[in-house]
Amino acid sequence: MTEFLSFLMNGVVLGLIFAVVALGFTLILGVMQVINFTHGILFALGAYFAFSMQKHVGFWLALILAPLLVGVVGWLLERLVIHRTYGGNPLFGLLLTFGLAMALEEVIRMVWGKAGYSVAAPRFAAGSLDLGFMIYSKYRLLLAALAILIILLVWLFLEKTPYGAIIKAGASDAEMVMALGKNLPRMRTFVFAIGSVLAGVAGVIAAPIWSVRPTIGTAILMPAFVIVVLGGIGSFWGSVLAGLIVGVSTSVSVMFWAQISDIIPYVIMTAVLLFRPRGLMGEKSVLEV
Amino acid sequence: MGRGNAWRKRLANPMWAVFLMFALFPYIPYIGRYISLGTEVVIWSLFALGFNILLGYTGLPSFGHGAFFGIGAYAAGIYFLRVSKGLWGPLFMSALIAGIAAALIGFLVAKKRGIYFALITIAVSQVFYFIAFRWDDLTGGETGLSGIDRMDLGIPGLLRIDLSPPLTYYYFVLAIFILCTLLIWRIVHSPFGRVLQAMRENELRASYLGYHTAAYKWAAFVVSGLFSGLAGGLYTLLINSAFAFVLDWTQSGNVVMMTLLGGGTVNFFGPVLGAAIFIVSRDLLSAYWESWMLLYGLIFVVVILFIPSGILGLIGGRKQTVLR
Amino acid sequence: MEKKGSTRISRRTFVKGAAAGVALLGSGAPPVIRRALAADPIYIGVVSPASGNYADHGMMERLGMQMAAEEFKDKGVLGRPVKLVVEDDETDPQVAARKARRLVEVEKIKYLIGGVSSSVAVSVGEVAQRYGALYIASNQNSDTLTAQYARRCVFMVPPDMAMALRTQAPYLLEKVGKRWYFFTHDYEWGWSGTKWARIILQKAGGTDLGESKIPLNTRDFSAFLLKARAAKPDALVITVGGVDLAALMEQMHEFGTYKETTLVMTLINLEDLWAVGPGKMEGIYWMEWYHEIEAPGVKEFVARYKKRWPGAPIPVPTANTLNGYIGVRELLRAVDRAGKDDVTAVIKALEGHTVRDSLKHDPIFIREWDHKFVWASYVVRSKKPDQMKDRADFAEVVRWAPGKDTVRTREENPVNLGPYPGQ
Amino acid sequence: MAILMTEGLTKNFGGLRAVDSLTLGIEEGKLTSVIGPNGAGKTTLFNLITGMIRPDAGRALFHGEDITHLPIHQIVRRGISRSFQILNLFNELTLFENVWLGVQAQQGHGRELLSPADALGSVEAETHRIIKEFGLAGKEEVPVKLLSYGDRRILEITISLTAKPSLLLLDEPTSGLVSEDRKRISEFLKKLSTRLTLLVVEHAMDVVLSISDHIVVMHQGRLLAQGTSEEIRANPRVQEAYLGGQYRLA
Amino acid sequence: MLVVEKMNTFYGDAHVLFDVSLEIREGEVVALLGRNGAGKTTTIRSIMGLTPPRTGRVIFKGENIATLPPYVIANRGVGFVPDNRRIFPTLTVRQNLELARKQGDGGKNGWTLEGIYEHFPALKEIEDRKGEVLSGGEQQMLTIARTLMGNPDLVLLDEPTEGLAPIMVMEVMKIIKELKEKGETILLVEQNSTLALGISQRAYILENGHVVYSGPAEDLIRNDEVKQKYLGI
Repeated sequence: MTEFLSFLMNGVVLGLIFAVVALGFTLILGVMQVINFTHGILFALGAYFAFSMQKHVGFWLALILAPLLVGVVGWLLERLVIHRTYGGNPLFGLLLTFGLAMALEEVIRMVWGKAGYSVAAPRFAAGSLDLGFMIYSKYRLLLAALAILIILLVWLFLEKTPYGAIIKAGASDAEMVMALGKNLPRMRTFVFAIGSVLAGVAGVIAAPIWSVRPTIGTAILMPAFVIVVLGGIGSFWGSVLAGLIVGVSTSVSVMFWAQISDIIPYVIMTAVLLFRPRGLMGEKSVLEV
Repeated sequence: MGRGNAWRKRLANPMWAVFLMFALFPYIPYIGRYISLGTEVVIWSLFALGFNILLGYTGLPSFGHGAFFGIGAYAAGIYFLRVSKGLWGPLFMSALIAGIAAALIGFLVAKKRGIYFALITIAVSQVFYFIAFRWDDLTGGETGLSGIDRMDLGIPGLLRIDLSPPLTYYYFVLAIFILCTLLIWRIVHSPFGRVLQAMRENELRASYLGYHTAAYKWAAFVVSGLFSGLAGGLYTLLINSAFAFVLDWTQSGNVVMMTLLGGGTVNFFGPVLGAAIFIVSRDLLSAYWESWMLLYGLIFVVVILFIPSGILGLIGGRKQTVLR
Repeated sequence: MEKKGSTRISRRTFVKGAAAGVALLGSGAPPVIRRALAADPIYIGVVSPASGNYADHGMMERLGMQMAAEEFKDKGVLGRPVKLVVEDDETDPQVAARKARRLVEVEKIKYLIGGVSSSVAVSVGEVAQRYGALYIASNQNSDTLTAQYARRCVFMVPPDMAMALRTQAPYLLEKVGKRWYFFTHDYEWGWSGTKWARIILQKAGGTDLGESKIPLNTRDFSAFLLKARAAKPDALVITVGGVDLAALMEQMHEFGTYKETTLVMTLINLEDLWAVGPGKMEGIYWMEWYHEIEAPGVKEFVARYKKRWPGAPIPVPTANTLNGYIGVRELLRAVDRAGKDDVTAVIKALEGHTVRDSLKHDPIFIREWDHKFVWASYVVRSKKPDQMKDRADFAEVVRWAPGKDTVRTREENPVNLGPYPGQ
Repeated sequence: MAILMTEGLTKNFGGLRAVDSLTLGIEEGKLTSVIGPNGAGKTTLFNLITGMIRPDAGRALFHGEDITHLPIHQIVRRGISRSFQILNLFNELTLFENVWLGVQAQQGHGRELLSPADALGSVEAETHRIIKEFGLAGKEEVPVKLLSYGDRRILEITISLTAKPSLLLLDEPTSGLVSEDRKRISEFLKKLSTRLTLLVVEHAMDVVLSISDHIVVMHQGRLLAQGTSEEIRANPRVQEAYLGGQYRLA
Repeated sequence: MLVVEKMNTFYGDAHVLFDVSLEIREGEVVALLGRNGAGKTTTIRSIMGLTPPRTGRVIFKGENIATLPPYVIANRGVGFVPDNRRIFPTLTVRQNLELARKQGDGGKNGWTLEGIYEHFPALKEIEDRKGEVLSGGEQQMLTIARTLMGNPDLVLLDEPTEGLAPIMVMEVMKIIKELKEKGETILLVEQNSTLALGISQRAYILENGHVVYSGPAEDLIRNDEVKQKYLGI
């Protein structure tokens, strides 16, 4: 039982990281209808920026600065190329970002080298903590707390601020938002930057446990993608829920049959799609033609 | 005859030029020496042509077609190593098993369209990727399968051709490519093929004409899967091995890119041109620059932004319809 | 703790220099000799990862290869200069096969070397065999390359997993304990590590507490770590490599696993330790070679390396460097011995040959029936950060075993290499 | 005898009840028009009958057979065809190809994978015949997107007739047409109604009143009234409720 | 206030509007009539910049706005009430309204949230309800109120009575009349020409993308021939 609890706990922590990545992904997908293959690279950039910064500025400052820097990268990508695919066939966005992701991964290799690095967890969060019923890594608990905090902040932003209202409105009827005098291109750039920041922040907090490599971006992309489809495109809590489902199912299946643990998310996703094409909590499926 | 030639005009037929160019390839100075690269171009051309039945003719953006290529590759390898050493057996199985897989997956996706179709095909192809990696007893896992020989081509007692030299295998592949190209040409210009194009233009209207669109999409998926699988089988015989890496989603992206790059949405032979440019440029780039992936990715971006209808579309084809 | 700021700046210039060096060897020789070397060069095709999971390992092996090639700069081989032609295999067997075919088919290169991952080695070996070229697998450790995938045209430089465990396991039984739990990377190489460990454990009457098979590309090991901890083993025997290892070590440190049990790596490369950094993992490792061993010529080799590659990402040669160096050197020496540039003759010159200057404690014997390089390997214990004299000083050697005592015998591994090329 | 019956057909979109327990019988051989303001549920009714959407309640019977849950192509094969209010054509294909596809579907050649499509003589002949019949000859090779709006309107009807339906549903066949074209279409519909049953949604009252055998008035998803032109014209309920006292029927 | 000169608009390759010219003066209510598919909605979308005209000029307050993006046009003072309401379903009534508020006050009537609630008391009662659960009439009221929140100088009203129950039709017409009395400038697109002509000063009739009639509303009310020909009544 204790064993199961620890697997569950791990799944939850894993799922929370996934959820943060997926939230950014689904925000971009929901508002711009672009399947953003660069999202994994933005995650990796977050991790690399944090790795480079932490030595100089420490954990907390890097936690703030690195995602912002990723946001700037996202902003540039959107302004320079990605915005050109809006409104056209979604396949364009998909293929364009596919190519961008390839190029950017190479840029990471050129800048930081091919090898991986480990990223130190902050000293105060090193080691483990006795929770009574189990012993658990302090950093992971910190990570879970941070992830929950981020998710709540995003939620508050979307639900309680005027900007959030504009973004939500833009996701359901972009043209109308524009006709009411809102600068849609700027809003889209902003949303892309926010999505990038979320990818970046997930990269920062995940770096100490996964270490950084040029390929981590590709590795996180597919789970994010599965989560977004599973949870329902554009659905906030759908992404969080699906993130947890993917995290927990991956983790718990290790206990029973480790070999299938990385297939499980895909199986769940395929099954859900067969019976509920819009995903678990999708309200409107922007992907259905 | 007369009226239908609108269909024909649209595809002014460079077929014989293409065949001739491939036939003469080994005699082109310098690059002609690189027979197995040529073989690879022919194989990927076949794969892309098969894929284009879906993308170009039916308007279905499968983003997981690498799965069928990979399944075909493994089917040939496994059949050769486990069941029977032969030439035609493995090739037949590669098409058959990939066709069966396509029939099953086609069932899941036949009612879907657009990006949604792409999403599901990506997901399903990932499942095959993991199976290939995990089911070591069958697929050799990460190490893959090797030791798959090219058996002699021939009729016992009459004729024997040793296919192990690269040049003879090149012409063997080319012969199959020509046969399949004629077949695919035939299919896309058949009544069936026209229904596919009708669905690409307007699926709703096609069903209101009385076409069972889901069944047609399924059939297109299966036909496309058959050719992709056969290409995979030929590939296994080329490299004498089969690896799980062929099932990776980036491979699926590559075939989409080849098809678009050449202009598969506007011309029957777009995929062939795309495959040739794609493979040769990749080979050259990676030989001369360690960070070739950077350039490669940027080429994607440039193609999508500036020549979305592909090179043949640029030269002058019908305005592409699949992607906008 | 991480001090990489300075090395990273110089790294790019370094890479450029290395690439230029690889492209044209022999050009720096004095004019007289250069005239003597005017004949067609002897080309060696290097198929080695510059991208993908093992890119860092590939980089290190290429440095060694080039050092070996440079030894022949002045005198050449058979009076001909030596050139390395480098291709990136992307750690992908399919790409590797394509590159190898290109080298053999277009460039007409007869000798291939490289291969950090076992799948790449298998696929390049396949190409070499088909085209009658000679392939030296420089850095893959799987047992199968000299068993089911053994080919007449393929040689294997590094010790395999059987040798690893037969060197390491007795030490563990003696010094650590008999209750073991296994982490197995779920593919060929991982299985063979655990397989050999189990055989030895059983023979010694120890307790097998179970195994976690870890899928490739696992990012999160916490579940496995928790499962292992619950078994309370004396030793956690780990056969995990590549991308995943750094993450695993990181997480073992995070979960404090090393405090509760002795961590055992059945194979670790200095590149992996370097990536994780000091103090992250305490345990007992098997290493093919270590730059601090007291074998003849090692000090000189390390010094040469430092001089030749002052800006290298890792300041000392690793086992990958050594294997790359030995591979190219022995290949060229064999060509010289054969007296002609002919694959069959070179294969014959390698078969049954003994190499004295192996830079290990025993000479290398190249077995004629399975093409294995038989030489020593080492068991090391990690050093605590405060005991390290520099950042590369991760471990102290606690035991070594000669290759001939640990390698599989012909009875254990009966293979048939088939005919020589062209016969 | 009613060729088509709907029984309590109901469809909700979110909070909106688009079609509200509609029970209706369409007489065989007659031309029935459905009128009503925008949003009255006319197009939804068409979509329900032809299988494009599924009702939340009720059913539709065609020749006594329940067709409510049949897929579109099955319904078409049973003899119901339709045109769309918003043109629904194969825009990149030529006029000839558009009609050809319909004829081929009707003749059932679509499953032939390996025969050349150009060699289907009977399809080709029939296609030419139909194109001529509808006065579109000479424009065969023009891509549909380049045809004039009027021609496309006519093609929209033409192509829905290739299925040789016994019941044809026309959704605003004169929408967007100029007077001459509208006359052409009304005459054509009149002629057509001698061959098959027609169900027409139409806004142009002049057309409706001149061609209809029977008129159905819908409002807010419900059946408000039905009857002949005269009856509808005289119906005070229609005048009062649907027209709100402010509309005026000519 | 608004002058449209020889506007030509295309959907892809299809030419939809042909040399359309209109004029609306300050404080005027102008009706734009015509059959389904005549190009009325496209005209409004072209003025708004949602389907920008390929040629021609749209002069608003003396400046050509034909090439500007819609949000700039909106911020210059053009308000758009779409034909199918297009309430944001995931936002509450209040959020729908607040979203439309613009920086600065602009507009002579100075609509505020309080002013809107005073004018549309029904909306106040349902201010916390999400857009998706509103009835058709409530949605129509909200969409007009939402546009007013932007304090436009010119309101483009596209088929405000479409699909509404008769009682709601009357309600909406009452609102439009009140707006007219407050001096708002309105371009009203309506199917129901009787209703539209009842409150307009002038009217235009579109037929197949061409302006085929323009003149004072009273004239058109009496001109049965024109109405018969172009409006089918």
